[in-house]
Amino acid sequence: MTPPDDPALVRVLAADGTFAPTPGAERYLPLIDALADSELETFYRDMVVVRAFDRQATNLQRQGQLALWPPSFGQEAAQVGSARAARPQDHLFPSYREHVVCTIRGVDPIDIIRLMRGLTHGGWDPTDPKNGNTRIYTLVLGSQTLHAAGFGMGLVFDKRTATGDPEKDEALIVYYGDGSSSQGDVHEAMVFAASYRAPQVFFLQNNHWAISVPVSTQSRTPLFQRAAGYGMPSIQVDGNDVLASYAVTKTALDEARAGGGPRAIEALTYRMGAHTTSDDPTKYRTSDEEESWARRDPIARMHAYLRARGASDEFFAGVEEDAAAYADDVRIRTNALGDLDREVMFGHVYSEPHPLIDEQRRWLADYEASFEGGKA
Amino acid sequence: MTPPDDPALVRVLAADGTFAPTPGAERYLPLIDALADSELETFYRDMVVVRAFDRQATNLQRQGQLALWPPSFGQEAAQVGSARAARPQDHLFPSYREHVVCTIRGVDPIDIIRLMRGLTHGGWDPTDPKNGNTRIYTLVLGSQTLHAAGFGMGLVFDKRTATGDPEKDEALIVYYGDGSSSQGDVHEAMVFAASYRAPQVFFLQNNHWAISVPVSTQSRTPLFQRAAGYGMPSIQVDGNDVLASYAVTKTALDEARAGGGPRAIEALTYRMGAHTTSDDPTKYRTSDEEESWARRDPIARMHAYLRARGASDEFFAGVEEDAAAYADDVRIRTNALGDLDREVMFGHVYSEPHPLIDEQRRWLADYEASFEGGKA
Amino acid sequence: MSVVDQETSAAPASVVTMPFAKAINAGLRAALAADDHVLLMGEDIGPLGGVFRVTEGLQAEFGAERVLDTPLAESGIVGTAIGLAMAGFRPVCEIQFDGFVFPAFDQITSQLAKLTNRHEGALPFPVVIRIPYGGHIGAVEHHQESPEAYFAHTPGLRVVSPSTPNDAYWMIQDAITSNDPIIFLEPKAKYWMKGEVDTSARALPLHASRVVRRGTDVTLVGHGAMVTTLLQAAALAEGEGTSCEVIDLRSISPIDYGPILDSVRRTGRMVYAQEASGFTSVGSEVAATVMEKAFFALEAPVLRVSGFDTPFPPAKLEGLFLPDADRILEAVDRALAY
Amino acid sequence: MSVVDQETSAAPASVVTMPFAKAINAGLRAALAADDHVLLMGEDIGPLGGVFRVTEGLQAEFGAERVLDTPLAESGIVGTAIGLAMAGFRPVCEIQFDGFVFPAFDQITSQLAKLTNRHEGALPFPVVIRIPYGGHIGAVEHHQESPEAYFAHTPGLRVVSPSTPNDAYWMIQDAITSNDPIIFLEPKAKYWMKGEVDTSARALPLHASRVVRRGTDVTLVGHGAMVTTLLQAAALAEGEGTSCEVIDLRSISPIDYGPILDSVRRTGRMVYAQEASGFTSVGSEVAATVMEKAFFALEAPVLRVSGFDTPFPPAKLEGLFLPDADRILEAVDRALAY
Ligand SMILES: Cc1ncc(C[n+]2csc(CCOP(=O)(O)OP(=O)(O)O)c2C)c(N)n1
Ligand SMILES: Cc1ncc(C[n+]2csc(CCOP(=O)(O)OP(=O)(O)O)c2C)c(N)n1
Ligand SMILES: [Mg+2]
Ligand SMILES: [Mg+2]
Repeated sequence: MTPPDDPALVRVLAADGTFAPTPGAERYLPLIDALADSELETFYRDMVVVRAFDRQATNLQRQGQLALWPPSFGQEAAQVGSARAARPQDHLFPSYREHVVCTIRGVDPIDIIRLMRGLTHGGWDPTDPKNGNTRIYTLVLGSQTLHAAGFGMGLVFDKRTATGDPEKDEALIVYYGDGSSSQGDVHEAMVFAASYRAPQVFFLQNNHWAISVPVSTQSRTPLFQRAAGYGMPSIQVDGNDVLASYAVTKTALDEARAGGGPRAIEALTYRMGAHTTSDDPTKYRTSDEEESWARRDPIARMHAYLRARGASDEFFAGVEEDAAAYADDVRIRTNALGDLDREVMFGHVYSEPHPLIDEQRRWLADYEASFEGGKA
Repeated sequence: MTPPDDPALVRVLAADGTFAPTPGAERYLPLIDALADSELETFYRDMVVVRAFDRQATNLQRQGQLALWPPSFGQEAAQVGSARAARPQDHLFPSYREHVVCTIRGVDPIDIIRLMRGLTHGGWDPTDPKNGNTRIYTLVLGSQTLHAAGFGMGLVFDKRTATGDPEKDEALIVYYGDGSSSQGDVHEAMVFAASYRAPQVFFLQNNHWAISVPVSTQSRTPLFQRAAGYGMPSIQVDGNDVLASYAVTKTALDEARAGGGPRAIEALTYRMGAHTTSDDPTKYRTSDEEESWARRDPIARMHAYLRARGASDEFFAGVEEDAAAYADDVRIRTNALGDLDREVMFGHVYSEPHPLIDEQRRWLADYEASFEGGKA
Repeated sequence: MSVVDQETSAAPASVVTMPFAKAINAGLRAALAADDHVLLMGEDIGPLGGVFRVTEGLQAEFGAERVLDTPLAESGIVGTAIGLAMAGFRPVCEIQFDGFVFPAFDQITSQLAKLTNRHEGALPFPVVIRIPYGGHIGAVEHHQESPEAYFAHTPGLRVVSPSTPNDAYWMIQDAITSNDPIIFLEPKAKYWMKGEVDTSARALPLHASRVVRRGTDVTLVGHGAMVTTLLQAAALAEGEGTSCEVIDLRSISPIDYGPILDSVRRTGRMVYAQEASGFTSVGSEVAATVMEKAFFALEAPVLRVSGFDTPFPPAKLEGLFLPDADRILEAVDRALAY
Repeated sequence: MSVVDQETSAAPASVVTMPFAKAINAGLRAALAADDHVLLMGEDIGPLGGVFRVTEGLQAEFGAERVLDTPLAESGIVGTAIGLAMAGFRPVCEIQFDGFVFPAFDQITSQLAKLTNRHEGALPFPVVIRIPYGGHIGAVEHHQESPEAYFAHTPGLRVVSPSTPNDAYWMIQDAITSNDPIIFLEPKAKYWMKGEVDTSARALPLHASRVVRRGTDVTLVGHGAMVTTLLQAAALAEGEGTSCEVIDLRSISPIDYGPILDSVRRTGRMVYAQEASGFTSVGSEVAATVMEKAFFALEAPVLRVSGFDTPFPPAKLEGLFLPDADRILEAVDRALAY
């Protein structure tokens, strides 16, 4: 079902956590060597904390607190590696499963919860510095790749990139899935990004499934190979290896910000959970397959690696505590979420006044006032 | 402006008509050797005749007989080579400049004229055997590539292809341009064709311009390279060399019909005339460029080749006569074209009766009847 | 063409009770069995049986070349369905949710809707596009919309929407055997609603509207899930002494105006209710036409009750956005006050 | 808000006579000069100046990073315009012809129209989409359509259409300075029509409708190129002793109903004319709303004169498809006969 890994696949950590770089990984080793222990620990903590959040959110959905939850379970390394590779001035365009990416950049997890609870269609203000230039989710698959390309064109036109100063030059990364890769918009985004040399990294998380449809239906050939047709360098990385994900993304972003034009990365990973809480994966995939991927769990891998490097029991215990506290906090704040102001419906349809909206807002107020004692 | 030719470019005849196969052409030489003199002459006659038709149509537009004419001038070799490569059972999906393709397959040129005169949106019945399985024109760029992919899927499902009998197995070819290649639909067509192994040849005529926009805006990289990303073999051919165009297309169609899945061809050619009769190319391209392509004229090239092989003056004179007669016939029949029945408007909106259409048809008849002596 | 309350007449042996989604499933199965060139295509309709399980079991029964899990691309689904129709197939496409039909809009509007016309009738384009639509399921953005106006405005398309399991069963089969492209809107709020399906014979032609409740004071008209709400409103109105006639449009394009005009000529008052935003909507069309054709019969203008002219709001506000029986009654009262 | 016949008052020094297309060109030039984050993007708008020469000279003046010849992909044009808006630009997209807007329909409907709402107002989406639309130019398929109903039905969009050079000059500038997404429909039949442009001050706000001719018997309303036809009909009617008031909608969404209702309350009769197919159209909306809001003032139903509910026919039949003054007069007569 799955197209074979490319021989040039970049992997640094084997599934059991041993340091075993593939030939394709050689050029990235200096970047990995340069990582301080504290950074490695941050990568690990990120993954564990967000997995706890993700599990909590799944539970909250089961308890009826959320309409839906799309778990990021299993994709932590691809997301942590890539998001940690982005510089502060970089821009991130998620699809809808990038909970790890968003929270790392500063988005409050409760804002994602609010989206999935049916309290908002957005959740956060991407222009508020505290959100780390993270755009809101896009549910129409592939659309965001064009928004990212346009944003990248804007960076070029405004000379906010490719000035030669990596501390200031801006770049961006857009996330999408193996299923989404079939959408025409993704193609057009590559055409525009290549044509205008947008400083853009196309980051495809190939988690092998688009709901119930295997990636082999989308492509008989490794997806990262598409990029070459646009003159875009591209690479396939083991997306369950946080170090490899970090290194390839950092390299691609820095090449893009230096004026090298767009880049593409295909991160091979696996959606270890259901598509969303409404989904039943037993209908379409085998437990053999699930188990084989469980053996490649990104967290276990990094755990083994850190352990071998000498990380202490206290460190691991501390991370577990942090994660539990984080998830608890989300649960408590979810339960405290209030109702929704109807102005969310009328208030922002337009940026400027609109007579029809005003008329309907007034009508609704009068109508409700007409029920003495309020509407049932 | 133009991306460089690929080193693997397939060319058999040099611009001056000498037989000078490129290395990429080697594997195709047996197919070319197998061509009888009469076939070579047919290729030449096709090109000359349709160029005369095309020039006639341009004149008819200038005389106010047509709303518009999109000339095929300069692209004769790509179209003759590819259309002559198709077997009788094959299906051809043109875009809107494939006058050569259509007429070779049996479409009456007056039907194309009727379209450009504003008498029809279609012109011919693709299911009528006399039209050689040629679909009607599609003006929304790229859309037809998906129709072709779906048709190809149908051939697979109905086992009308890949049975092992090249005399019966059906394949199809879809035409589109360098500008059109940027449309999302073309990408989705490649995804579907590859996924279902449709027996489909994607034939891109890169005539270097999309109206006023050079191909370099669509891609910084040779367009035929896109196909590899879908696992589709592809090739770049000199589209002004009718022999090379014939051989690569025949090979691709036969591979596709044998069950090899879709194929892509990029034919490098040049739109020697205006985009349409409404266009003014002097606004956006240099006469230097035009002259350099005039030196690569597909007809002159084949003329020189046939001449060197010993074709007689009588032969060439005969072709000129045929061409003049063909064009004359088109002019005479164009001038004789009558008016349009209003049932063209009401009669085929639906295949089955529809009350609103019936009501409006009745209303219009009554309304017109109300003008005594007819409406001014 | 109108028949009152088909579903409540005494049930013969051929009558089975089943939920709406199962009725479509049964209709699809019958269509697949009747013609081996009928095929289903869409996202997740194979082993998963669709996100609403409407196609459950069909791939297992008819094979992966009759029930296709396609690549994830809506323009591709409709565009290749067109090509399949050219090759002699009768494709039935599923769009996973209302809000995801727009990537296919060009293929639907400029190709599918126009191809019969462009070919001057030389070949038919029997493509059905099934779209679960409408609200009431508390879902995230793009999953609760009512896009019928876009299709109704497009010449060359037919647009229908069943509101009962029996209609669902028959209308999907009639849509598939029709030679014209049909947008088949399934009110997803009704998927779990049970009702009697008479598998022996269809009650009405595909494009007929139906009087589902008789009344004398005000005519209530709507389509899809809104029919249930109209019936609730009519029941409440009865308690207040107002007799409402309720008509299910069933076919949104063309509209069978006969039963509606008959009714309005008797009642003199009419309310159209719809989930879609009201501006330039199907409700606008029906109101304008009924006022034109029954001008002297009307005691009050035709009133419209619609979703507001805002995007469909976050789920927690859907109850505020979607017209309910009370909002319909408010319009009934206004109509009566004229 | 209504002002009669702005264009015929005595001309001050700031008044220049120019064709409609040139007026848009001048308006675009002014907008590009006023704000260096305004940019134009589209197919063939650079060296060629657009297929209608509306952007002629602008790339030479402002450079290829302000006036972009994009790759040939409409979803890409609108989708990247959205991203550019996120980066602080005010993109003005050109869609080459009406019939080629549909590949961008998803980005327009599910993204552009909804993004302000999705962001809860945190950032504006000041994107203008210019579309030459309508018939009368004898062109091939997809080049003569009137897609306004699709956009009017979509909450979050504004839709306007100038009908004179003066409006063209001002409305394009007002559209570009607006913080909301605007579909800017240019009646291509009018591109060559000359008129006076007063560059000193705008006559009306962007979303105002305008009475262009005073009359007492019947109110004629329409938008875009149809305004000229309505004026022709009014002139002919005058010869037959009928006095028609003519109103140019100018803004299709929102609609400024004030002048229309004022007029109808005086005349008691109204005809809406449009090139678009009539079913579920802007004409349906206006008719339904006017009948609702001016019910007791009406002596006759609001009548609609529209393109037929067929695809736009081959050019040789466009005269039959498109409403002309005679068809409008026929409706005027019908209205008067009530
Ligand atoms: C245009 C569009 N079509 C269909 C859907 C419904 N849908 C939501 S997620 C999904 C599968 C996405 O697969 P992939 O891109 O691989 O992302 P993953 O879910 O694996 O993260 C589908 C079909 C959608 N959101 N948008
Ligand atoms: C979707 C769409 N957008 C725009 C147009 C207008 N248009 C017609 S031809 C053309 C250029 C096509 O270029 P290319 O694909 O290279 O074909 P060529 O004209 O060179 O044969 C354009 C922009 C169209 N027909 N369809
Ligand atoms: Mg996936
Ligand atoms: Mg070209």
